[in-house]
Amino acid sequence: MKSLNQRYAGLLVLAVILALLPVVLTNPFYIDVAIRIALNAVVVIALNLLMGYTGQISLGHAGFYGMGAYASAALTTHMNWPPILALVVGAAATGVLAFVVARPILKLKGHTLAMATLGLGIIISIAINNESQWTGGPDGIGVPAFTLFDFTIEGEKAWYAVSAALLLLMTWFALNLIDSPVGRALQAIHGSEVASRVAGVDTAKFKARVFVLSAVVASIAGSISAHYIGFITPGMAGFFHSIELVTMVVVGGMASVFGSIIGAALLTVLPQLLQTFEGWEVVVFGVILMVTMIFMPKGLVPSIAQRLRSRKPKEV
Amino acid sequence: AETIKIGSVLSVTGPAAFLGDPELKTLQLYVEKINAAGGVLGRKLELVHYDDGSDAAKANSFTKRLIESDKVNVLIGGTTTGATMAMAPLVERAKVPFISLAGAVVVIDPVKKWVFKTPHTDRMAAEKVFEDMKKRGISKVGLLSETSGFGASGRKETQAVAAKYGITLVADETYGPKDTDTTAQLTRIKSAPGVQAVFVFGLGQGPAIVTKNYGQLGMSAVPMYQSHGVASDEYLKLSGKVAEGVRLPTPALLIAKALPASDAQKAIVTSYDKDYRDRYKAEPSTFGGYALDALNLSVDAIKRAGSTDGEKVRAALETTKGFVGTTGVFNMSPKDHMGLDLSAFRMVEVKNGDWQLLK
Amino acid sequence: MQDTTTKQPILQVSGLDSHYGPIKALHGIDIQIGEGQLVALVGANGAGKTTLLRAISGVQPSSAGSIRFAGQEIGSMSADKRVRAGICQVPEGRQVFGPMTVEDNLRLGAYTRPKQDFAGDLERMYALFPVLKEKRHLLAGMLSGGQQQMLAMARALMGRPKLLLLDEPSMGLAPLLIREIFRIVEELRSQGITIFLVEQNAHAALAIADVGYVIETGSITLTGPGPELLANEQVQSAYLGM
Amino acid sequence: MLSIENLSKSFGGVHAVQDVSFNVKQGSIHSVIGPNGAGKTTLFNLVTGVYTPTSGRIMFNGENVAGMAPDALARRGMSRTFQNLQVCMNMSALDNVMVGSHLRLNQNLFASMLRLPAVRRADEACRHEAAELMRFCGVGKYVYSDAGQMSYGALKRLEIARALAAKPKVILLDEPAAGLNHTETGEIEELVRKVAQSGITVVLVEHDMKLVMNLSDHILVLDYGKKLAEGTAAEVRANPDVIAAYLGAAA
Amino acid sequence: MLAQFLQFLYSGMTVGSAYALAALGFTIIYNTSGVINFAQGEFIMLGGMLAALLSAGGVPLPLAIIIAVVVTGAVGVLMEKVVIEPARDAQVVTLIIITIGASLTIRGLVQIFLGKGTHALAPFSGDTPIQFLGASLLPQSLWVLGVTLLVVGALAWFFGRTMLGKAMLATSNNRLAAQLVGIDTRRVLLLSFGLAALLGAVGGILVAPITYTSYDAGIMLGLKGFVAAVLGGLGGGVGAVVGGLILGVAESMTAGYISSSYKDAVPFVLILLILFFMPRGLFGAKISERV
Ligand SMILES: Nc1ncnc2c1ncn2[C@@H]1O[C@H](COP(=O)(O)OP(=O)(O)OP(=O)(O)O)[C@@H](O)[C@H]1O
Ligand SMILES: Nc1ncnc2c1ncn2[C@@H]1O[C@H](COP(=O)(O)OP(=O)(O)OP(=O)(O)O)[C@@H](O)[C@H]1O
Ligand SMILES: [Mg+2]
Ligand SMILES: [Mg+2]
Repeated sequence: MKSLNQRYAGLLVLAVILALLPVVLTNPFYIDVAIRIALNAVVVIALNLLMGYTGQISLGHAGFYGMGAYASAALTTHMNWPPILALVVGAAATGVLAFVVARPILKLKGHTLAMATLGLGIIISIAINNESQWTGGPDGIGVPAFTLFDFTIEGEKAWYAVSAALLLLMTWFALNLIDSPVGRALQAIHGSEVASRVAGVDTAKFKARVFVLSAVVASIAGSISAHYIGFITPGMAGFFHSIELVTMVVVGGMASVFGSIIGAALLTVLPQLLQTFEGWEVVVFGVILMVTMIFMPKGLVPSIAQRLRSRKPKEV
Repeated sequence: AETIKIGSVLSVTGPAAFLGDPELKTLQLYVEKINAAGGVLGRKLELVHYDDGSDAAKANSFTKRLIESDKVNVLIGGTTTGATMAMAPLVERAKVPFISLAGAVVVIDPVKKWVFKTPHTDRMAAEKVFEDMKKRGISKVGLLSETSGFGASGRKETQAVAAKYGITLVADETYGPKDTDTTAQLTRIKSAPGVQAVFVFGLGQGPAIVTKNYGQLGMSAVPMYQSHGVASDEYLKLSGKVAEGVRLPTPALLIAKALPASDAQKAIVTSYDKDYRDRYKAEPSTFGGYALDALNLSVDAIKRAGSTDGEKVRAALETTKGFVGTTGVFNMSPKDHMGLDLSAFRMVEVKNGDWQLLK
Repeated sequence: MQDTTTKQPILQVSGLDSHYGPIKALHGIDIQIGEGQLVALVGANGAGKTTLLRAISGVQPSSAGSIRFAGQEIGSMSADKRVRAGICQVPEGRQVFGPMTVEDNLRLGAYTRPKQDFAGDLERMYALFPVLKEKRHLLAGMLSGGQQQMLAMARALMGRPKLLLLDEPSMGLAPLLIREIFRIVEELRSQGITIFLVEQNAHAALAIADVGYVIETGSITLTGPGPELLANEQVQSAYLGM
Repeated sequence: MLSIENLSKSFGGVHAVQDVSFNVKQGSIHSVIGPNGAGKTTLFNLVTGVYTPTSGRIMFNGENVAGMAPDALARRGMSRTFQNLQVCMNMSALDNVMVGSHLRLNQNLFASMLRLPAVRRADEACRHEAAELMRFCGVGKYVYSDAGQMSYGALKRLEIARALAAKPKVILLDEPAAGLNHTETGEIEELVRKVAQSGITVVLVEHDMKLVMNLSDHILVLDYGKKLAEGTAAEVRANPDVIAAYLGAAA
Repeated sequence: MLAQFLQFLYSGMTVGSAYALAALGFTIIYNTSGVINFAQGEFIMLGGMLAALLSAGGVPLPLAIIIAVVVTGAVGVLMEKVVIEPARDAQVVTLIIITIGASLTIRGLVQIFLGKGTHALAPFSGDTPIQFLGASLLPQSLWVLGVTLLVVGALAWFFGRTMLGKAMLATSNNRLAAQLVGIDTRRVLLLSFGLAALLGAVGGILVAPITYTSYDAGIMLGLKGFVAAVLGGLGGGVGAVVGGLILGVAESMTAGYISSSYKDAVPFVLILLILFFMPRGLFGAKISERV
């Protein structure tokens, strides 16, 4: 039984770390990395709700992320919409798409599901690549700054505040969700679909809901990242980005909210750190990935938690 | 004395690696050479390099790092147009002189204050090809472009300038950069009414596959043109006999030996060719040439500015005149941050398995 | 512990510990099984019966102690080698190969056996469990619970074990078949096969067992000849519902 | 309250259930017995909506529910356990039981994400109830365990607790005593009796004849998917067909 | 018109066979471990690269092919031994991420030691196009098609008829039970990775003369192979081949009749539709577990 305090303790620690980071990180570049981590973590947490908790793999989530990013870019650039409206419309469109495909797609299981979501993501990214009058095609498109009622989010500090707040909010939502009746229903779907149906869980509905939720979150994070980075290319909607997101989930730990944050942090920082291995980055990255998974098969956070617990063995 | 920091973000891995790799090698080689010869303004050059893995988002993040953390004086890079465009807003804000190695016109049109580039634009390539077609009396062309950034931008520019040369595009097909077969597209082009030539706009192995399929379909009656994206000996090696008769625009480097001694670029391209071969035991590529020009242009500008002050270097860059590079002769101006004209391109034809300069 | 074996022990487990992560499920188990004996193990839910059988088969790591089989230490031997050495198990929860046919399941049971024995052994199994013959082309996963249990039993027998480990072989079987299973077990013993039987039907198990062991929370607490245990008051109240 | 009319199910050529009809009275314990492969589990799967019948009707409180989805049936008050365990091994034991109460709790995604006070209070109450139910089913010592740490017998009981957590009108138990020794079976017998006394209708599949005979108000015997006999414990026990096909002479 | 259609068909079948060969490797490893091996594409690349470089270095083609196949097979075995085996108790997703790590490592090492260039391998029997019913195809395409069929036949026999084949299937279905019947599950896994790598290499070598090869050639073939394998149901050889051919032909027909820009997207739409009606893929195993 996870006690209330335990749950909020984690959240508090996260809040303190997020509050302290800008004090410690004086170099704006480090803040930049922190912002990217936070925005990635938001998506990864949402994906983990779908994958880790509900047991439905998605190899196409970057597609949703890209939809949000491109909605923001295209609608603000070509239609002069205010960014917040573009963001909402992007999220809504993503939500509708996710909702429409959710039922047929989530009837699939395991590898067919992986493939179908992969296909969906690829279709989205090809559309983005081809419709260059809207999206700028393969070369990408610039995204204006994020303004809200004459107020522009500008500079690392402001962006950090926004992304840290988003991350905290998402973490709080996710922690609440997994420890609620809905969260249990989702996990039960993972554990045994028949059992959960017999217990009254409308599995199709709940799978669809969490799929839509995670897609919408990805879209929103995509929009915000697009405004932050200022320039987007179809790669962010592509297959490799999807794989990257899944890797973050698994490395951090399936069914672990804090794992998602750690996973996002690790895989965002690692490429930066590895730049010193001139030419060997890819190899070193691959090796680290393998070694981590071999020694911490459940992902970083769950494996470490387990190890800490096992220090005090209890007898049956 | 403090070093002069040259920052670079290149696609050394990933799909654009065949461009980024020679670019980085060239920068490394020449930074070394320049330092061995005493550096610039009595200071050593220091190359700070990051590999974006052909991912524009990473290019953006590394640029931030170069500017904020490494505090570089000049930036070279953006192997691809996407990467360049992702980097451009940052350098504009941070006010760092930036020379891009990407092809598309959008990099310098409209002009951005701090952004320059060395490669010819894709628009120029299209124009050069059309010029040649016009000479041969070709007016109906089937276009086959790659869906990569290079190809897509090339397609757009080709469409834009075709009318100017009285050319109609009777077919407009595309293929993916990693496609292994393009016979379907070529079959469509072949059956397009009145088609007189095929123009392929792509990079790397794709155009070689197109050439092979072109041979397979027995299309040699329809002349084939390629873009400067295949201006490397690798293309000859991969496509073999069927490439006979293919024409394309290329920088001088590709035909270094065949250039007449009177050619202004003869000296620079032969010495680059030799240096690169000596060091890496490999063929230099025109892409590496873009990087060399970018490095030399910055060094030249720093020398003329007499300092590494960003604004001064930028101003010096913008006033570059008659600078001979491997790509052509650069004449920059506030309106033109590339400074090349069509004469920088040479038209070549594949003859007996080698490049032959067309008059 | 009294020595109830007259013959030389074929299986000797001593001081065996086993863990599930931090949880210790077996505490210094000592068990001896003589060649050709039928030994029963009874215990409550969660006592560690399954864990012990799995440890003997080598699919559950043991953290201390030794397992000797036919005079040889097998504690560090891989599971498949133990099968080759003659230890077969009917596992808890049946564990049939669901997407494969009944006949393929049986074929795999004979994986370690020479090919020429297969046809004969298969016929014997079909004679023992006629329903399996009827269903031999059906996927094993489609069988009813009891049919799967029979398949699990037959599959283990296809390996012609020297030592047969049975984890609740009567689970889910109809009364007639339970009797049949116990008949088969006795017959196997009469053929000289050593049997280690875990049964919740403690009454029936102890009644035919040469030796019985009682396990409680991971430790052996009682042992003795089967009928003797059957008469033990503690055993009666804890396991026989009397 | 539950009435099965001419129910059939076939898989390809196999007629797993054939033209079976029977009535289950409110509040009674109704057992289904029969040889292995007789179609008992298939019958349960039909009644609870896991399978769609080939033909026939299933009347539940006056409504034909044949072909309805399991969750729709759960909403109408039906609950069950499984012969092949269906426990969610990725969850704690307690959470497994709480999934049983799913329908009685707030199912709104947003309310859950915000953890509204009402949701929280109901959840806490449910948690206590679930722990209570685990104790009731004899797995109290696993209240703080993960499902993956439980032994087979314990998991069987956990399933009963989960089924009860739904507060069903009718509960279908598929071999609840499999894997339990006689003493433990006695406990289950007591438990099932208490459940029935609380007004829940029980349908029971079990091979332990002692348990079946002690508990059942009514027994249905299946053989080869067809109804072989029906009646009280005494009637069934005396039926020669049943003895021949299922019980054997000694029973 | 017919000639055009046939041309599209030939092209689709050639590409499709390449996908099918990639799919077969996926199928083998999936059939023994339930893992989708994302390094399968690298095996394909490795085979093609080694053969191309060796033969360019003067080694006679047949010898170059043998060396390439053997070395790649060894890499597969090594990969299983070093990274899959130590994690064998891990969940399937974890193993999949490990294969992603392995694929990055292999690709990275090839890039460092064999370079980033594109290489060609000489066609086995010349490159004079064969005219057939008015459309043309390269002799190498026949090699690809032929070997694909051969391999499918061999695999069907292996998994359907041999004990070892059945042992592999058993291992993926229930590792515990497989151990309990005496299957050396570790060796089975080792074998399956070796076999998949071997097959990957054969595929890579066969298609190299058509598609050229470079250190990153495995990415796309791996991806398409995965799609083909799942489309076919990940069951056996026939599924993989049909899946590969459908994907290849759909691509070339889309390019030929609809739009070459959407040639990669349209087949996915088609495949999604197929999956909605056949959720386990075309030749996927029937549901074999009941409650
Ligand atoms: N995978 C596991 N992880 C953690 N603990 C476990 C695991 N499996 C079993 N246990 C614990 O180990 C102990 C022994 O379990 P075991 O399955 O051996 O019992 P058993 O005697 O076979 O019980 P049953 O009669 O219910 O089958 C139990 O306390 C159980 O909770
Ligand atoms: N999908 C299927 N395809 C073919 N036959 C099936 C399928 N499902 C069940 N059967 C057959 O239907 C019959 C009834 O199975 P069921 O599981 O209902 O039996 P049961 O009465 O519960 O038996 P047990 O007491 O052994 O659990 C069995 O003979 C089984 O082999
Ligand atoms: Mg047990
Ligand atoms: Mg049953």
